[in-house]
Amino acid sequence: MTAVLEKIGLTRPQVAWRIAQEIDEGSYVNLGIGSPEMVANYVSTNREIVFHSENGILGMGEAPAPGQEDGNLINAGKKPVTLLPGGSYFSHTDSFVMIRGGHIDVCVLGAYQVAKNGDLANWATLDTSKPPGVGGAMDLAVGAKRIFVMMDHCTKTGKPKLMNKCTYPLTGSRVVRTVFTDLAVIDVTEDSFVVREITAGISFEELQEKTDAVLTLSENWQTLAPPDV
Amino acid sequence: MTAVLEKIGLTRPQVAWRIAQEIDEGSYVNLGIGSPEMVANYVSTNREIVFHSENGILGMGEAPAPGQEDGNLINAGKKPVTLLPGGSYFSHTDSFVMIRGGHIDVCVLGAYQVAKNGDLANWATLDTSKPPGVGGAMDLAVGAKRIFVMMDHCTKTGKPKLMNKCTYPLTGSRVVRTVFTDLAVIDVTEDSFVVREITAGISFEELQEKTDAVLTLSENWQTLAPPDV
Amino acid sequence: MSPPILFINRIDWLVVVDFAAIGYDLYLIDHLGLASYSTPMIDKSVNNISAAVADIQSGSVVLSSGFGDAGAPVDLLEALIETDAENLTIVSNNAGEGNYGLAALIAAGKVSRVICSYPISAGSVVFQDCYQAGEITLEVVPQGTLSERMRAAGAGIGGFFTPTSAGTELGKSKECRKISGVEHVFEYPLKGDIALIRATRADRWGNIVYDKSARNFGPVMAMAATLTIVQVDEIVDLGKLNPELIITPGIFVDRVFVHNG
Amino acid sequence: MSPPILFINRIDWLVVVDFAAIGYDLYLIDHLGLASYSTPMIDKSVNNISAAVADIQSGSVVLSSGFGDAGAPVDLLEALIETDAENLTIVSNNAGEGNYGLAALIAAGKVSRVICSYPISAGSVVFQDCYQAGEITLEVVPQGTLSERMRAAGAGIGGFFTPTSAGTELGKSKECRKISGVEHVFEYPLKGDIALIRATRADRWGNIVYDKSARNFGPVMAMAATLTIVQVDEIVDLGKLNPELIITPGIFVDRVFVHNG
Repeated sequence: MTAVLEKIGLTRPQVAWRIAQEIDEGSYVNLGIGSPEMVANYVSTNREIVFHSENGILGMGEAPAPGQEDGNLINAGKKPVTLLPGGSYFSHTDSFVMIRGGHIDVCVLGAYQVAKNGDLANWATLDTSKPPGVGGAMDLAVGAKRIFVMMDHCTKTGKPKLMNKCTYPLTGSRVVRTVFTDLAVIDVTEDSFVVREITAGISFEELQEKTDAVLTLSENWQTLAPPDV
Repeated sequence: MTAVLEKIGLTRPQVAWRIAQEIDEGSYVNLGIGSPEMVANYVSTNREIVFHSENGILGMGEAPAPGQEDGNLINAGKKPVTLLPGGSYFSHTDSFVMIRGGHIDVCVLGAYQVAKNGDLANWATLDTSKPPGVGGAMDLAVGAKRIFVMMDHCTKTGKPKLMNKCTYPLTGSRVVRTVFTDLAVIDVTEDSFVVREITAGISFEELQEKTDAVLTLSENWQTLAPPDV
Repeated sequence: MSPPILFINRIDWLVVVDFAAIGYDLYLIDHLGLASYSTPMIDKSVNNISAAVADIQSGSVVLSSGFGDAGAPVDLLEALIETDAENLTIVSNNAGEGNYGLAALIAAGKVSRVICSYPISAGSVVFQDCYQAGEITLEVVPQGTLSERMRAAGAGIGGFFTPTSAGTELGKSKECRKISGVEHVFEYPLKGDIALIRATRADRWGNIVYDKSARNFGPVMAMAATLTIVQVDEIVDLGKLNPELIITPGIFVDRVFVHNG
Repeated sequence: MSPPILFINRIDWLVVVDFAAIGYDLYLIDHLGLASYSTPMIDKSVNNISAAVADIQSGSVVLSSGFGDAGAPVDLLEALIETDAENLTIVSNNAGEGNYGLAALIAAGKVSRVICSYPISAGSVVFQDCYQAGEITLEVVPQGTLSERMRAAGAGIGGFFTPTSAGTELGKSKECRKISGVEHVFEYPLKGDIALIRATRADRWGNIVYDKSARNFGPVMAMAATLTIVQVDEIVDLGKLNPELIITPGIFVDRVFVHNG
């Protein structure tokens, strides 16, 4: 453990690993494009999780071996994937029936900001010089049973992303269940952030300093020390 | 022809034959339960018509040979049918996408009454002693591109069924395109019945007597004398 | 080698982690005391039909597939007779025929309400008798609206406008709106607590394949209920169903029971 | 033997009937002077790609299938460049990549408006340049709402309430309604004049089969347009497609063009 404890803040693979531990056997899971895709790497092979891709796949497997790519079998990030036994294909319409209809157990999304009431901002910045694009983010935000956010605790310039109120355009209102950052695991309750786990080496006071909203520390809080994945 | 002319009023098979002549090659056609099903018998084998059944069949063929019935392959009247090459199966939801979405070219329905504005009454009588049942009639009424009604010109007790205004509960408002009875072929225009064909041996005056609404005779009206089918 | 770390990660789950020993896997011991490593796979098959329907509660809204006999979950409906569930609302296209399946459930006094499009088939004598006796209430819904309301429930749609039934008795108490010159009525989603479905084949993930026109209401009911139970002829190995042909993916299915299996 | 009877049964159809001679069949001679007995079958296949898209009008709303490259009707889109059609509205999930297909159509100045969910893929340089130059307007629609609005158009639904985009910039000018405690916005159908679709196989009735995740928007776009044109790899004999596996039945398809066929 000592190697892990010496490091301040988790790596992204470690955050992905931590999220993977939160996903129950048999769950139907949608992973957002980018870092959330890493979560699939840490779901063990003896726990069956069914991954959903918004472009019409259930039971999505890992990337194909080089040379085995099929342009008609891609994920939401348009990267080649494979299909596991038991997987299925369906239309976009049916895919969003699954999403909007509350059939996806867990969706892991990145975010610019999350507010203490669960508001999510992950589709648009305040930069209006380029065209907007939303993809399936708003549908996932309102539809999945549990929205997990995977993000750095602060921006690259050190500004907080866990907000009292989002300053970026919203993707959905009161939708986030839990936020997994490099520094903590934080549940969103009715109207506050409750810290459930703090990365080893970080104090609650340090965590609060890096957060815009007021944090509550859970009675049962734990130290989070993932393996060096 | 003399045998046909001596008879006053068409038989139901003759009305079905007449309707069949009105259906273009390549049409997608839904036939209501009962007498309208007879129309399929008079679509010639060298004209391809695709029959739709609301329980999820396109390309429905005729009844199977005795002993070849399949309880999973039935029509809307729950009678065994067959599937033609090119036919397909789909869910009820998709079947009513076809119906409500205007994809069915022609639907032939029976009726208690049709009004001069195209109102259709074919789902409920005024008898409240038994439970009501509507099936797919209201969906077909509003959805099909053209609604043909196949019915006797008058009730068994001689009362008119082509009405100034329906007295029976409506199935749909302003939906009927053409009415085919034993006595005439009558188009429904903006707000009047226009007689296009009159069965041989019937005068326009006789037809008017048997009709509640005022009839208009088309300039191009014809005598209708189907074969003795 | 790192020591095991013990922590509570959900209020009802006790999680024991020994990274070095298990290669970052978790042994999950749930609050029922069942170790999940004894069931390391998704398996939705249920061997016992009584177990398949045992937890259906009184007052449930039960979606029942089928168009006439085709696709009707006869055995599941009859298994319901032996449970304590009563005061059920049945949503189905028809109201049962003869004295089996849905008609038997009605005859057993389990059904207080029927929502359907066509309860007056020649053989629906049991329903009609109960209706006349005032023992069952009836909501008649146009067939396409019935299907679309269930789809809305399954698809997370809050409601929709349809031209079907506008200007008729069935539409008269509904919110109306003229859209593109056509009168529409507003319809709400119709969600089931339970869906009982008859299909042909399944796999242990709950992927479902139907046969011909027996598909009918199965797909939409599977997506519209909180708990979906499917009666099939056969369960095949995972991967044996063509992924292009799986009509109801397992995400919509909770339990699969093999009829006579 | 009865004499022929001549009558007009539709204003533009001249019908000659000789019952005895033809066994109650009709010889239909339409107003174009083409005898229908020379085409006694439904055949939606079109051999020439130019002919497939020749009658697309300026100002049309064109639904274009695909998610990225998978399922994109590249050849049909490029064939549109050679027509007189301009001022097109394109409805698609993305706004084209590289300099082929949709991007080529945009580069040719044919597109004045794009309705899509995600126009900012890394490769969508042509669109982004035209957007920055003010040559193209953009309506961004959430992906599921885009799909559902087209389904509503295809399904004869006048509009629906969805929770997607409620409380966001994209929902702010829309009619809102709280249903079961959840805020929803009202969405109208999105109908196409034309759908251009890429699929795998077809038959002459226009039945369509897709491949893997290239299915995506094909089925919904086929049902949502007045005229649906499908680009396939192969046309097979009628009856060769599994009737359980026909994803888009021919009722939604008007023309089928074999790519490189």
